[in-house]
Amino acid sequence: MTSAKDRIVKRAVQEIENGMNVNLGIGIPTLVANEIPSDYQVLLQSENGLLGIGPYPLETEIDPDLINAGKETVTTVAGASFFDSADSFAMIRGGHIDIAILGGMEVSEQGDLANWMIPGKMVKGMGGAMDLVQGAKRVIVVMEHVSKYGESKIKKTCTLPLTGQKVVHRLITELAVFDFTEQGMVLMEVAPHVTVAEIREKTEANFTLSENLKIVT
Amino acid sequence: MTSAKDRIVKRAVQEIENGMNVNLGIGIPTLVANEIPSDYQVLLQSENGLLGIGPYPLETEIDPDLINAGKETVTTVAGASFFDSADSFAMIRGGHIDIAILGGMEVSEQGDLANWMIPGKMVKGMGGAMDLVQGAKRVIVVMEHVSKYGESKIKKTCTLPLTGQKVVHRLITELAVFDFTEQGMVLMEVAPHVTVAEIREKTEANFTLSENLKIVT
Amino acid sequence: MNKTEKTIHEILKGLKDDSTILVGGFGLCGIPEVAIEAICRSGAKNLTVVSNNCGVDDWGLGLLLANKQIKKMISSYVGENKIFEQQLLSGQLEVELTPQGTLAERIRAGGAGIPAFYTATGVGTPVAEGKPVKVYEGKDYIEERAIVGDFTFVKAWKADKLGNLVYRKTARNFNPIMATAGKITIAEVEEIVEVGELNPDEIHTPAVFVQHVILGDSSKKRIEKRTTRTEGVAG
Amino acid sequence: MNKTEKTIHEILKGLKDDSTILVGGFGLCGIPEVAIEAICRSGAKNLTVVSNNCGVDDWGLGLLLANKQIKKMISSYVGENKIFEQQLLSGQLEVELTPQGTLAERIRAGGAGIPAFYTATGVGTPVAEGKPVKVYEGKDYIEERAIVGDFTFVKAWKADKLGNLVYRKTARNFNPIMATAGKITIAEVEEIVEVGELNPDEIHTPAVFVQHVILGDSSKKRIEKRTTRTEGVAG
Repeated sequence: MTSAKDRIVKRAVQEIENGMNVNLGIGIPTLVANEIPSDYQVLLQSENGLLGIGPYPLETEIDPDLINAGKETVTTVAGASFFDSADSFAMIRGGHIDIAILGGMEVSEQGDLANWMIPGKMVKGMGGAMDLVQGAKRVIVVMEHVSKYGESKIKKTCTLPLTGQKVVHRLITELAVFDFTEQGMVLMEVAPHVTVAEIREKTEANFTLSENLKIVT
Repeated sequence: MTSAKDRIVKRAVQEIENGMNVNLGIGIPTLVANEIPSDYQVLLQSENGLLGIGPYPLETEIDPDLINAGKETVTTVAGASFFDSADSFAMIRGGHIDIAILGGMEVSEQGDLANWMIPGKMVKGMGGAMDLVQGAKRVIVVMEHVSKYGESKIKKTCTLPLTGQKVVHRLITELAVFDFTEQGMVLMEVAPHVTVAEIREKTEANFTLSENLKIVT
Repeated sequence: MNKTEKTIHEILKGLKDDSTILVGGFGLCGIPEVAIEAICRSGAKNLTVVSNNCGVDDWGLGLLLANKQIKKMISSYVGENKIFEQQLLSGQLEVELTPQGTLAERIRAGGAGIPAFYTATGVGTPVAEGKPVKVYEGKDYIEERAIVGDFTFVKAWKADKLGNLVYRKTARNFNPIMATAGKITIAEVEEIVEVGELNPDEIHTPAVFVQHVILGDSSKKRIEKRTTRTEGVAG
Repeated sequence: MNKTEKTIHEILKGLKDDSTILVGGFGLCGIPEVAIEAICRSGAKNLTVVSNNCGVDDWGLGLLLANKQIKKMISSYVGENKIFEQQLLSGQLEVELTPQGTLAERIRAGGAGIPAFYTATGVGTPVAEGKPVKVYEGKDYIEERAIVGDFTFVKAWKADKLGNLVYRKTARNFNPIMATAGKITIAEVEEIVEVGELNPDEIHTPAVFVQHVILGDSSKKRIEKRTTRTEGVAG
């Protein structure tokens, strides 16, 4: 039995098509990079000014001048380019990134996303998340379906301060895949051996079933 | 006896100090470049994306990819850099050019400048002039004092559509040098053998005399 | 992901009448010559063309004018050619004159997802007519709007097959910002190299902005004003 | 015009209490280390510091925090260090959190003479509070204002003596835009070359933006998160 994280990552990578320019957030999204088919030519963007992130360096390749947005040492792939922070966010804000995959704390049935602050806790900042959710052509949120207290993280309305309003295109959890459409939130896929009833039970938000409801593969 | 143009150029070049970054407009201002003392390190900016214009090329040096804002073939000096048009005008608009020297059709006593269109005639466009007059730290206009019909080009109010409102810091003609201050237009220098009376006669605008009125050298 | 596979003619099948196109270059320097000739042959009509200038009578965008394909020009300086003047005076051609820096910034804004910005350029001039004015720290500024194009045609020096671009000298001009502001961007280049051959620190336009790369003919570059000095004269 | 003649200590005599300073870098990558240590020694107080992050406890801007020189931080992500949290909670330190792209664009606008611009980033979030909203083509945008600094401290790879700069890899980050937005810009570099040695097509920051160049010590560059793979593993 694979973990919830593994299942999310396995499903999320299917969003990425050959030739795409992709931004992966910190946490679960970063793990998606390892699962991209090796015959795909995908350029991974890093907000700090790199298009074409490569794998982590060998011990001998480490370069303090070459990090990703998570501040980890990385390498570059052939065809990579460097640019400054204004150009990096021109790329993001201007709609040139095909997909951004981000983690979430809460998603509402309107497609609102909250993933940057918890009132009462030290607020570390939103980094580039608010720019990414507004700018990327497609915003995919990946998160576990319920909190560690068993509460649904998919809400009628977010209780936490927002990162963006009506910005999520697709939500992937270990149990289900939802799309956010003009007609509201739609259940597109259910994980194997999971029932719609179970998903309804674990989801505070209202959703309808897609005409083409499928099993996650 | 030197021509009006020559006298204007000879006076205008005195505005340029060693180490300055300077933008010279088309026409009389371009001629100023040749008079900059050879021991000065001055970087000439060209709106199309060059800081560090050099002299015209030798026949063997001509490069179609290297022109100035007047579309003339040029060369570069050591320490020159190329950039795109947005960066070029970021440099101009952001106040990083020490002096812009431009030609004029009319200047008003408020320091308004008109130099881009004559109603009824084909309008070719303002190019970068409107950006330069707003952005350069210091805007110097060089022009002949009166039109070919003997009319003063220094007006109470410009009759031609403006390039910029209250943008001129200094006006240099073959007869005089004026500054535009909080207290209005002030005559700073008069050309040798020219009287203040003659200048008053040829100047529609009102002006006062500087406490330090000098002879142009 | 080889962006060099389509010919300009195949690409231009997507160019419809009434499109807005952005065309790089300053005067005749750094213009996508091969692409412009192909647009001529494509016959697309009623184009709105955003370009700093409009070529000369028999070269550059002047070819599209002569072919009556342009409905409107958005430029900072035009009229280096007679056909332009004739079409303008006869009402066949519309022109929106924009200060050069404002034009550059509007295009950059279009590519950067900035719908509007404020600038002092043009305050108190005919350029300000009809535009919102706002005061910041006691000074007037006018609001200017972003420009985006259906197609962008740029000229670069080198490209790799992924679409990373490097420009040469002042042929850079409007090209990099226009590359960011087209829904489809076509780069015409003098040399195509393998992926990995360009130094990532020296790439001016990252591949993400470029959809197609075509090879141009570098021999034609025309010079508008050939100015020279003679040996021994420095100025 | 040799911009390498003053020491950082001579330059910092001009840095007054209550100044706003811009400091380049992302995390600990591409930060002006020598300049930061010199600001520490200068003792300038009540500084407003604009920087994407605020260093760690014993390095980078964390040194200024520990020395209680910072009144306010304008950043997109902070709190990688304990001192920051303590000072914030005790009310000694103020923080203005700004989305990273908005921060970058505000700095670029400051350098480019654009007083304000509109962006969708932050609409409907706490970031939008108190900011003017405007609708363009049916979508809401908020107005964001430019940032300029009294002093800017950037880190580049190479400079020539005139102040032209070249950056290396992701150490570029906020440095080029900050260089344009300081009244006085100091570039700390790893190597100083003669004027003419840098290729004009490859210069990232033209000399006009830089007032002083100082030589740094490239041996200290600290790594925040050392992540590696083992031989033979690609991902």
